[in-house]
Amino acid sequence: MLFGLNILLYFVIIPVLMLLGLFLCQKDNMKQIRTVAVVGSTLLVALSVYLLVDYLALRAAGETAQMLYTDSWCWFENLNINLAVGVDGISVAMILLSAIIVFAGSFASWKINPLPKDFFLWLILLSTGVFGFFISIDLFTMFMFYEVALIPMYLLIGLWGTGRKEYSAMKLTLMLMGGSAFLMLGLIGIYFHSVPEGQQLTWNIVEIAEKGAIPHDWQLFLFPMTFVGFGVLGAMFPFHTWSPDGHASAPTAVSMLHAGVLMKLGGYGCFRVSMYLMPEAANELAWIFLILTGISVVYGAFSACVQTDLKYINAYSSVSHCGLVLFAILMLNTTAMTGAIMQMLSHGLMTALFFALIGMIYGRTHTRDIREMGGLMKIMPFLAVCYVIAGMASLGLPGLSGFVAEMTIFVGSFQHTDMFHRVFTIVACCSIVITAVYILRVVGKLLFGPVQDEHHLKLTDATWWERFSAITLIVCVAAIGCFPNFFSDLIKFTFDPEFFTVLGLIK
Amino acid sequence: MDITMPLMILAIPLGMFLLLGLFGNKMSHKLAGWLGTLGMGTALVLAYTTAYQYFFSGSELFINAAGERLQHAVFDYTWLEFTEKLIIKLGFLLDPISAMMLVVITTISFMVHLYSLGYMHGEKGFQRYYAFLSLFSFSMLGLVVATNIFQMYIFWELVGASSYLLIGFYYTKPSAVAASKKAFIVTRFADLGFLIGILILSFYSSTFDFVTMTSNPQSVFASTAGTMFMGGSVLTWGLVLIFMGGMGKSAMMPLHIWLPDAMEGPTPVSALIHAATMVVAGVFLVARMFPVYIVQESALEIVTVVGALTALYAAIVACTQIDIKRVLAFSTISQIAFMVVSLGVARPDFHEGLGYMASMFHLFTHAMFKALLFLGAGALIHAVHSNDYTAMGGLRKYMPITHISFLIGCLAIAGIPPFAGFFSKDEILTAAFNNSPLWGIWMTGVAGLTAFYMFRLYYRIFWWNNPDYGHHTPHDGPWTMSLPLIILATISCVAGFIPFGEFVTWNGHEYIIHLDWTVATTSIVVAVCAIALATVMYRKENAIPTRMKNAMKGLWTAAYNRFYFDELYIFITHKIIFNLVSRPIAWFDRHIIDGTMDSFATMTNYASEKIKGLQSGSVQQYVWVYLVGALLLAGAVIVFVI
Amino acid sequence: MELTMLYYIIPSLIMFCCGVYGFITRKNMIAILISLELMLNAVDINFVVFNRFLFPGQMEGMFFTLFAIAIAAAETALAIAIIINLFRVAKNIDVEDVNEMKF
Amino acid sequence: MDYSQFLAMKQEIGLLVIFLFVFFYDAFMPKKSQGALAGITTMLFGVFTLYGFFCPCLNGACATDAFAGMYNTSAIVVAIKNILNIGVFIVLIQSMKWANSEDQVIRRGEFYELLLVTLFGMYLMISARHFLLFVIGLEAASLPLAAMVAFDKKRVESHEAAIKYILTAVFSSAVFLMGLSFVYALTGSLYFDAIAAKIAAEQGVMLIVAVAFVIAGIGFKLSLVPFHLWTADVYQGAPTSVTSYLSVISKGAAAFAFLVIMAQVFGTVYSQVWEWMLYALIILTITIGNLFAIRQRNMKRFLAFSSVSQAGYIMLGVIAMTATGVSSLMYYILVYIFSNLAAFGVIQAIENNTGMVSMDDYKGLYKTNPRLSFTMMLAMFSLAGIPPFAGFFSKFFIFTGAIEQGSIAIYVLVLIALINTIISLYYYLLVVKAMFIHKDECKIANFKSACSERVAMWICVAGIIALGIVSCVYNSLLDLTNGTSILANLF
Repeated sequence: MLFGLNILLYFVIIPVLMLLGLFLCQKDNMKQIRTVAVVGSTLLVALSVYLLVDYLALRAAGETAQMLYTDSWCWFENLNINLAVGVDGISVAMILLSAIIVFAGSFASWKINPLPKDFFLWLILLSTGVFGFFISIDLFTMFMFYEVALIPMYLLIGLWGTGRKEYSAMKLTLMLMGGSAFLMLGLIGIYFHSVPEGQQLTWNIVEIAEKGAIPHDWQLFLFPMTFVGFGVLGAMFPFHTWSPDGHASAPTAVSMLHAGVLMKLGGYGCFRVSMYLMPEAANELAWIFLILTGISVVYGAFSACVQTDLKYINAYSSVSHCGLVLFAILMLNTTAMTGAIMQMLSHGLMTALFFALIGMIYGRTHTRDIREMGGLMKIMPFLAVCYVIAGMASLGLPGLSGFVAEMTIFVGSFQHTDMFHRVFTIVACCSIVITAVYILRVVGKLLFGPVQDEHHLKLTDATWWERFSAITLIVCVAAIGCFPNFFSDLIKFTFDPEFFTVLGLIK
Repeated sequence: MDITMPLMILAIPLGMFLLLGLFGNKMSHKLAGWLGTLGMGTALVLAYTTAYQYFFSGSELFINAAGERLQHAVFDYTWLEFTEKLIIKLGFLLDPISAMMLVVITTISFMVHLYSLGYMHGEKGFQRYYAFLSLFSFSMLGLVVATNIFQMYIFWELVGASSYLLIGFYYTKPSAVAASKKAFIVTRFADLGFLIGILILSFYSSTFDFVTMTSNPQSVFASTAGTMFMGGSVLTWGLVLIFMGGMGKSAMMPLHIWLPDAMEGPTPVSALIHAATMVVAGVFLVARMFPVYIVQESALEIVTVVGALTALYAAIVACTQIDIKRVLAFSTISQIAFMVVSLGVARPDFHEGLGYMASMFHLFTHAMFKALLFLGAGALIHAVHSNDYTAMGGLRKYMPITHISFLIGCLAIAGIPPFAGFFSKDEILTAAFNNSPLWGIWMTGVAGLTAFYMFRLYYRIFWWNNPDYGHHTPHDGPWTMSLPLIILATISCVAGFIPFGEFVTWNGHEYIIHLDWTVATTSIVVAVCAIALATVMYRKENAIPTRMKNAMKGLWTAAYNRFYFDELYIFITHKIIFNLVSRPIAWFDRHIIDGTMDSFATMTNYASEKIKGLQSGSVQQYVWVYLVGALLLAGAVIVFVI
Repeated sequence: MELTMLYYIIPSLIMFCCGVYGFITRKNMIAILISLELMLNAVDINFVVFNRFLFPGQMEGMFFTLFAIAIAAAETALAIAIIINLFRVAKNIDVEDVNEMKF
Repeated sequence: MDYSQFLAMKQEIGLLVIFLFVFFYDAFMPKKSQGALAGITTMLFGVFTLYGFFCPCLNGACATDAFAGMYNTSAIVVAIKNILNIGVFIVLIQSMKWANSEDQVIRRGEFYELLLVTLFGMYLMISARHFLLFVIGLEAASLPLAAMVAFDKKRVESHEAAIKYILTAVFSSAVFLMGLSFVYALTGSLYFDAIAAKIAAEQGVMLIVAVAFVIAGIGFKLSLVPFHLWTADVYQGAPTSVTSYLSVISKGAAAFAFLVIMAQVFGTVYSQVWEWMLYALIILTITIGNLFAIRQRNMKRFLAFSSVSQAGYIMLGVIAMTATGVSSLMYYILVYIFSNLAAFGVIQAIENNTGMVSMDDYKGLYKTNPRLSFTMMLAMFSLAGIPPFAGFFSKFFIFTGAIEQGSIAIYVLVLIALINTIISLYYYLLVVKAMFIHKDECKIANFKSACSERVAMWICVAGIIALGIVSCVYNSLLDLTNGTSILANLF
């Protein structure tokens, strides 16, 4: 409770207030708009940190409930749809991530134009959806916020994007909506099989999980629906093609938010809905999706090796990394899943950092083609160093977030009793080499070596807001990388050990 | 013992890295340089004291009543907990080899710090250089004191990264960038093997901890019994994969190709990383896991073979190179191969695993004299501004200190008593002969080659002819550069007399070294002959080398081109990986996968274009469709439902 | 001879079909209106006949027919009015020509 | 006979009163005071709408039959009538400017009279429990519309549309009556429940044909594929006010009437006879409607096809035959009214001020008329079912209602519908794209739309935003349907 209201609600209230504030701003008054954006996002960060601390305090005090801060307001009582909120460690981590990235994003789009007001309106609407998604434990509300988060992308990319923005925006929106079409069917199906015969149907995730009443055959039908539905947003092969085009065309802050947070909605949903509610089906069908995700891990990395557009490179590397998330989730054991969540955090921060830097570089050189750039280390050392750090994080250098996440995933996945899973884990491991290849290729080409284009020589290094947004992200990346146990405990607590051992997947 | 000292050993370099890395550009070169050097100096003192305490304090923590040296984890903090059994800890393990490595690393690192003050004077990015040096020292120290295999892996990666940064120090030089990239990726590839090895071992032993693994491997790895994978027992697979990691770092064939290129880095860096410390990490790794290896002798045999081949290969190539740093690089590869072989041939039943001791001993001595040689080479390059010995000659007059120290280094590596190399190499050969005569003879031959190419190098630099150095005559460097040379030279002279076996054996039992004179004499004879040959060929300018070159043209060109390994790799990476894998995949993604997604849209549009005739605008057609629709509706139900 | 229901139904169905046929084939709107009338009347006949033969006890069908006739009349009137309007604007009442709006 | 049962028809009577008032006002008031007609009518109707909410029939207590069960009213019936009233009220507000425009002023009275009559007919359709009354209602609801479609004397399209409408309407009513005659032949009655009682025993080819014809007859008004072909042309040709009326009100009324007939008359032969008919119709309607909508440039025609596919979604509530389905259907109609009227409001405002109706003219509209384009965008999002706008909720609930029925076939149907939503999203986004994203100079200069139009738009926007989030609307509807007897005759 905070000021007599459930603390989680503030994660929706604050963005909504920001929306109202933005409405009141004059059209092109950057000062007002920035004030609203910065104040709001700072509040969000502060609030999420407070939530984290408070959550840990409660756990330390011996709270053993699956979800904390649970609260439920009746909405459509006849369909038993509630505005049910609640968080466990995973959601807390995700909320923290989102808050940080929104914060960094609003700094990264300091000088956005045209129509700064509308830009921030849509951006904040998007983040409203994101936060709502993470706090809600009611399938309906979850889905609603999910779609709220999706649709602003269209205008954000279409209006402020670059390149083939209209095509990319339309493609992205339609593909994601296609995913949510399957998802909607799956969710409604879950609702109608949520409880044993004759009881009050429910949308509440926790209740459904407790009852565990979804009939086996229905699980086999509903699991793929939901998993694919979320998987599309998780950039699962072969439904990932929206991601390269979308990211390439999106403006900086949007790429940050989209790769950093939105793609995590996919992984989170896969975990929270598909896995959590239908473990048996997950166990039986895992192999199909393991193959798909395993492919996207290696495949994404390989196709990143030959791209020449910076954003395409990172889009494909996101495909690879997010593939790893789904891959680990499918392993159905605590360690791997912890790894998956940490990978989400790590990838979120590091990709956001990447896209922020790319945006800043692009804003100066007006090209994203690595063949036309070189030796930027000489010209804009700060950005270059940040880029190197981001790259190191992405190829899994210890002390940065990527390493711990990937290692947790690999070790966890390798604990699987089944040989097939272990072999696939090894396949996934190969991605670390390929990642190194394309990261170093970019770093070597872009930052080192002689200066390619002498016009670049008079370019300036980062401005203070750019530094600020970059440093924020780097600090977080390093924090996860140096104190992983803090995060893994935060996440791990929320799996009850029974959950997976019943499936007999761990030695 | 209290943990502050060990903690400081790690903390000081790290602190230095952060300090210089974040605020370096605010400092003057001098300040930054001296800060780094002092920091390293403190670390050196602390490391020495720690090692001294370990070996001589005789506290029951370190040595038990039976006189066995023990492994003692000074501290061991949980860093990341996977499962209740599989935990990554960051700790500080004191045992003979780690104590020995502490000494080696801090010594060399300090020397290099000192040396660089002169060598890198006035370089752009001086502070960055020292920051990276500190980072490297930190990672290397962390690696050797690792209490569990995963901690080792972590620092393993860090070492790789800092090596990457230091090789690419001159980042505007494309060759340097390429070299650093190559180094990182090749070792990364090896690390993949390491990682998978870790996964396999930890899966069966369900622990990362070295002590637990090595204390009684038979029972820990009992669960691997019988599980085969592609013809090899999983334990063999695990060990070989782990060794693959070692091969990468220690530049064993065929993963050696990065090391010669790594010479693009500043010479002191080559001395520190690519001669003395990092490249022996592989040897150290195998030594750490040695008790497990002897469970699985097949793995050890593989180690031996790889080592032996590499040793010969590198020695041959070293005879043909003209870039002095490359010669030294290949000699490094060959010498490390010596250590690897000696581990491979070590058997516990013979002299407390003589080979193990020998390889560690050689590691120690080699670190000293190879660093010496590299720093000497640095001084030479500093003086004549060229890497090729063709630009040198007759330098003994101009640079006496360098000359003497270099000579000592050469004698040491050639295995001439009483210099350090002789003793360690002799032990290795003994172990080899004991294992099988083949390896004994083989390695003796390689030792001969070593002596030959080292003296070839020596003569070409300091004797041969006397080119005209133009207006500025070469001279010894400033004292910061000479002092390390002198110190290292002294060590190289005396190090051999250290009773190494009393300190380091695989199971901690004390072992009194005694020279096996048959082996010793043979090796000395071989070495002397080789040196004599070199003297004949290179002491004065003459035509013999050219004639010999022409006599063995094919062999010579092949060796000169390092037997075309790089070309092979270029082929594999560019032709195969990029053109035959990546590009097709990228194309497939753009055109097939993406095309399918787009085709949904196009198909929809196509369909809507096709059926537009339905809306013909004629009311008669409307009602016609209407009626037909109604009747079809009825008809369909009549047919299908009833 | 005995007149069974079929004697009435068949013609009415034929009428209906003629109406449909006329609607679809004729060009003149008036003619189309007439064929529509045919269809409606066929329906009326149906109701009456069903009532008479199947459910002689009641009058529901008959009444329905009455209303149907009235409605048909209204429809025709309206249609004629619109056609006249169209004639004012377009100067012909050929159904082929009223297909400006299509696709 | 007992005349007190006329009191059951409170709303019809109220409507009649307004009608007569308008009629006499139009006929006998002097020219100068004619100008007030539009305002007065609208105001009166507003009052009447309010009255609908307070009339005692809302509490399901007085569910009464009148005229020997020919006429029935109940809480849910009143509710649907109220929903229609709201729609009509908005239409009236929107059309004020048009009705007062130069060339309409002479026919202003007729417009309101005809409109009220059609509404009266729809009331009858909804309340009828006997086919005679139903047919009268149906015709009363469709014939005057033809006149209204032909309202633009100048534009030849208007007449073409009227011709097409009247001819197809008469044809379809003929087919419908044919079907009825078969039903009569089978059961010997035209009372809904009497038919329902007998019909189960009478299965056979004749029944199937009869049902098919009846569905066709009402499907015409709903513009289900393949009975929809008139829709686009008529929507395009008719004056925009009439189009918006046509697209929401008559469709809504027809949908509910269709539900009543299917449930009460043919409910007993649901799975045997018409489930699969409707199944096929829904798939056809949604898909064909979408496919045609993709390629439209004229906004009115575009919305025509979008409304065709929307009709398909509405039908999901019918095929479900569940309480949730019924309430979702009503809710869908309500939301659809608001969303569609918002869109038409914008179109009408632009048409009245600039005469442009093509999507290409809308390019860059956001720069010149941000408010209008924002309203349009909300409407499009709501139609496409994007949260947090009402359209999302109505779609979600109608799917839920359908799936409640439970068979795998329904899951497949819903999946198809869902995949179609992607296509629909595509063309709705096309409009948004034209207005927001297109950079080129906008043909439409900035203008200030009339106060009446703005009021209407504000109402619609408020509805679009509030209807979903404010859950009591849907809850109360679901309460009503849980209490109702509409599905009583089912199975």
